[in-house]
Amino acid sequence: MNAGHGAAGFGTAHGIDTTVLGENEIILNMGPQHPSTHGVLRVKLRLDGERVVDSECIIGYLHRGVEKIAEHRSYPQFAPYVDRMDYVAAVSNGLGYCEAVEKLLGAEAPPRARVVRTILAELQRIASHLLWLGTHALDIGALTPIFYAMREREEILKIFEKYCGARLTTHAFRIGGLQYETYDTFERDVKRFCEDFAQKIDQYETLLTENRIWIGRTKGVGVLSADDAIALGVTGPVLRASGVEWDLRKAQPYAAYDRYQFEVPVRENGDTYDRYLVRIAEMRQSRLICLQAVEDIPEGAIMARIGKVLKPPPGEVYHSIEGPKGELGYYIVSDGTIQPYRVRVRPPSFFNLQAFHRMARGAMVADVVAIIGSIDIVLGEVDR
Amino acid sequence: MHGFFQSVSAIIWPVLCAVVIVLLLPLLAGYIVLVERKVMAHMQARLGPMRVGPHGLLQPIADALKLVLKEDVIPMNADRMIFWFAPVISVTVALVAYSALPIGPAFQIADLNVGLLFIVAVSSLGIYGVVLGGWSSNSHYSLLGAMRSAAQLVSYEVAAGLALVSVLLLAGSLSMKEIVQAQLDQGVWFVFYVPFGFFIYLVASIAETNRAPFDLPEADSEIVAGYMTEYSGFRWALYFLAEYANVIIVAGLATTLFFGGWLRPLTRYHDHFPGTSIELLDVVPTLLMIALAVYCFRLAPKQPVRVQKRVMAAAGVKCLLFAAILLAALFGSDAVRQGVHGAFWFLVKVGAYIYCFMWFRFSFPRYRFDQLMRLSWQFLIPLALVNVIGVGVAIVLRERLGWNPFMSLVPTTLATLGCAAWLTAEESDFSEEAESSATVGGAEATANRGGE
Amino acid sequence: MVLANVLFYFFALLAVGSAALMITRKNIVHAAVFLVTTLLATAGIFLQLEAEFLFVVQILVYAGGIMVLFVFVIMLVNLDIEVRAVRFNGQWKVAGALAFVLAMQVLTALWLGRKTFHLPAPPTALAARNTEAVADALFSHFMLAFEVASILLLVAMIGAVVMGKRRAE
Amino acid sequence: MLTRRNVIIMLMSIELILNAVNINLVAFSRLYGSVDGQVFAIFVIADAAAEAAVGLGIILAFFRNRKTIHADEMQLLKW
Repeated sequence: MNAGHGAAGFGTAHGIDTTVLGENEIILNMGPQHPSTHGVLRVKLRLDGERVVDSECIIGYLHRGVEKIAEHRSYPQFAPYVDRMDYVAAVSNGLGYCEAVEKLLGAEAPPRARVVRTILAELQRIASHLLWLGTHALDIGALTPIFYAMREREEILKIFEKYCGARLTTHAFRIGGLQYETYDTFERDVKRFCEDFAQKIDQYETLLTENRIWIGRTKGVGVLSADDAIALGVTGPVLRASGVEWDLRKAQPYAAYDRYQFEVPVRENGDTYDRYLVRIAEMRQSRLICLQAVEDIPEGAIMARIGKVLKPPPGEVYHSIEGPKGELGYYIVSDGTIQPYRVRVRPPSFFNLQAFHRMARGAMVADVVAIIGSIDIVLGEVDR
Repeated sequence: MHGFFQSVSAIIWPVLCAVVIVLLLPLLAGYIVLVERKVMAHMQARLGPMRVGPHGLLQPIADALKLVLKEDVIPMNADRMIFWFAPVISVTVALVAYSALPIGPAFQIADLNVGLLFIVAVSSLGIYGVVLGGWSSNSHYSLLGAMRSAAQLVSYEVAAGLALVSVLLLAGSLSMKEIVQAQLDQGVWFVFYVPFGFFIYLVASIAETNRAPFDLPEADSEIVAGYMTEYSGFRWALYFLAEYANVIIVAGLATTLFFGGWLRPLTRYHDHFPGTSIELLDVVPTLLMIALAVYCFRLAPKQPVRVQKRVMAAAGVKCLLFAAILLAALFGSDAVRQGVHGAFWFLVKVGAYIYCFMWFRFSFPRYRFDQLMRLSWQFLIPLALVNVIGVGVAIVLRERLGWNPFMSLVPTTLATLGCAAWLTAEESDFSEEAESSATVGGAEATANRGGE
Repeated sequence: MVLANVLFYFFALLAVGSAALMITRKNIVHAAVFLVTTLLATAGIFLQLEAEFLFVVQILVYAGGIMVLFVFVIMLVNLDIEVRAVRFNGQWKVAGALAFVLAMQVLTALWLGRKTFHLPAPPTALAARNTEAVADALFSHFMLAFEVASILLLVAMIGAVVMGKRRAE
Repeated sequence: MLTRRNVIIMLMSIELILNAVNINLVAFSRLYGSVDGQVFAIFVIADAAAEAAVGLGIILAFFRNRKTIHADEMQLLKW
């Protein structure tokens, strides 16, 4: 499947014409080693003074062939690899993959496992948004929020560590459920974190939301209309900030999301400021979900009975979840052996990144950084 | 030959001052960096440098050592001569500006009768270090940083200059010493007379020293390190030194002009210790230093490593030494007492001003270039103009109509406040299309400066 | 006075030397740097002539303002073209001849008039406060000229803005 | 100035000439003990500022349209 190549073509088809430069125009190459391209994104900018005339994202510097590797691993063996895609939200990656394979097998994780998965995935969403908040603010020049954000993220990572021993690439779930039972103080830890967290979000908002400079730097910057967003396949907070109410947790509930009350934050303007507000509101909602879920975790088994050797029947499946960055989809083709015939990942960052070209037109160099930050990309996921 | 020796002997004290400043400044800059890192760390819920010496007290020395030993890279196709020369310009210019800055009544290299203008003029030359460094590196990031810097410095110099004019009118002199003397005679720091002048100077001085939230020329998240991108090692250290030297300069300037320079707070309070000629309040510096020493001694045993204990104790002893000097100065002649205590108060005020700089830096996000230009040209400069005109009117009211100095300046402040409110309301109406091209800004700047 | 003389010759040599370098440099940025040096050396001479205010104005306006503008524009226009360009064109012979003639003329005039050329001894002490003196002259005797100059600057400012502004597409 | 064809260099040369004038003005002002010469020097500097601002504005506009700053190529008004 060459959807990846075709999609990248959206950028390259418009590729910058570097041969004919207008008056005062220069080509600026941002990255792949640049402090605020979030890893190894390379952006080629055609600048008129400080204004962006044209832009082109060049990706692939972190390509590790994750999808190809899948074809030579058994289903459980491949599970740790997906953690390395969106490495700041490994739990969500694992959730998507495990559920996709379960769908392929026709199995379903037991209720207890589904609730714990929901809690961990929502904590991961908060952690991912926190990291985004810190780095985004840092890109715009606010030095302090990142340390506050990291402080809270640390608490989440501690919960992960206590649960499965790993902090970043957790490999928390297994196909069919969970490998580990929750630890003794799991509920208490989660509850305490969630209760403290409300006030922590207020802290971030005090620093940023009403700040004149922050508003000046983000409002009206990198506007993406709802139509454009849909046409480009943008999902997640970026889509919702453009005024489209679309959240897979509501639209196609998975794990245990149908059991909980929560809202999907939506904003109208589709600019950087709205994307910021949407993510902040999402953190509050995630917190509420965690609080509800941790109140009553059903008793029972944590693994479904799926056998030792996984041999899904021949066929194909597409399963997607609402990752922190948008729709994270897995398309798996099985030929009936223990190894998948093909795994194709639909990473949210990759599709969201396509909107960059549209958002950056007419922006200034400083805005480019703000826009890249507001898309919240992880290159491990874009390049896979 | 006799005349020659006479002229030489006349310059010994200034030369001594100059040598001391040149020797101490790098150390001072290093420790300001350390303080900045510590302040930043504590504002951000972390500890900051802790490893090199107790509480990182030796960190600046380690940093300096590293920078000096580092490989000095000159990029290919760089203009080697200018690349080599640019940081030197920056540092030289920053150091030259110190020659007119009075650190207390005794420590001043030269009391020029145009001292204030001299400092402003010389610091405006610092731009060459930045622009030429950026240009000669032969890198887009550097060039962008240099251009931003040039436009920014030129624009904010106008605002800062106009803010200084308001003080100048009040003091009626350009000599730094006489400005302080005027504040002593009028019995009030000028910041209370022209708060808006101070506000404008505060903002403009942050911008002029390229500090956050106006640190666009070296905005690390956008253009890497701006004009310093291609610099490394010692040359980079020179830029760094120049930056901090400039921070101290603007802080010193603000202190002298708005905060009474070396004057002690409550200059009118003259109660003496019974039976002596020592003023009560003059003991405060000594007490402060002793308190600091006690704090150091209390921390010393808590240090984890023996070396750290010793260094901490040494810091305490140093504080005690300062306290002793301050105390001894009380019993010296008037000149000695004023010299030492003046220097103390001056440095304290400068430190407070620099602390404000740090505080802003860690609280605010960064401006964008067009917003930065708009702030200067459409807000600060009109405000400064209104302020200057108002001060002129106030002086007429005072001298011709015999108003009370404070009362005469109230209308000025109110008018400026009204103007600020109006401009802010106006600003939110500005459509996004308002294009303040850097080129236009630069051209306006020079034309304006000719008119000053 | 020895020190003063040493300083004067230092500044003078610096000014003349950098001026010569400025007009011979091929690289336009180097030329600008040498011009700045000349201006600063001139400022030093002003200081020795006890014109403190002018000394500062020279640095502030000339070196800190006008030349920055020059450097700025130099960086805006593309430089690569200039480096390759020839330094002098064919007219240098005409120019050289003209300069020579002019120099001869001046020298001859000086030589012929050497008898009548008596400079009065400069007053030993000028008004101590140079800035105030300049201001007095500027705002009393030369008030009209001052106003005209400010209008000139205003016009120049508007002109520069108009010229620098981009045509709206 | 006659021999250079780069307009920026030409402008810079004008500054040099003005500067030479300034030295004379100030020197003679010192000689005669009056500040008139200095006042004139200030006017000269104001003039130089105005000239530089407009001149460089023209150069920029010209460069924008013609991509050159050579005097030889500024011939639009030649018959």
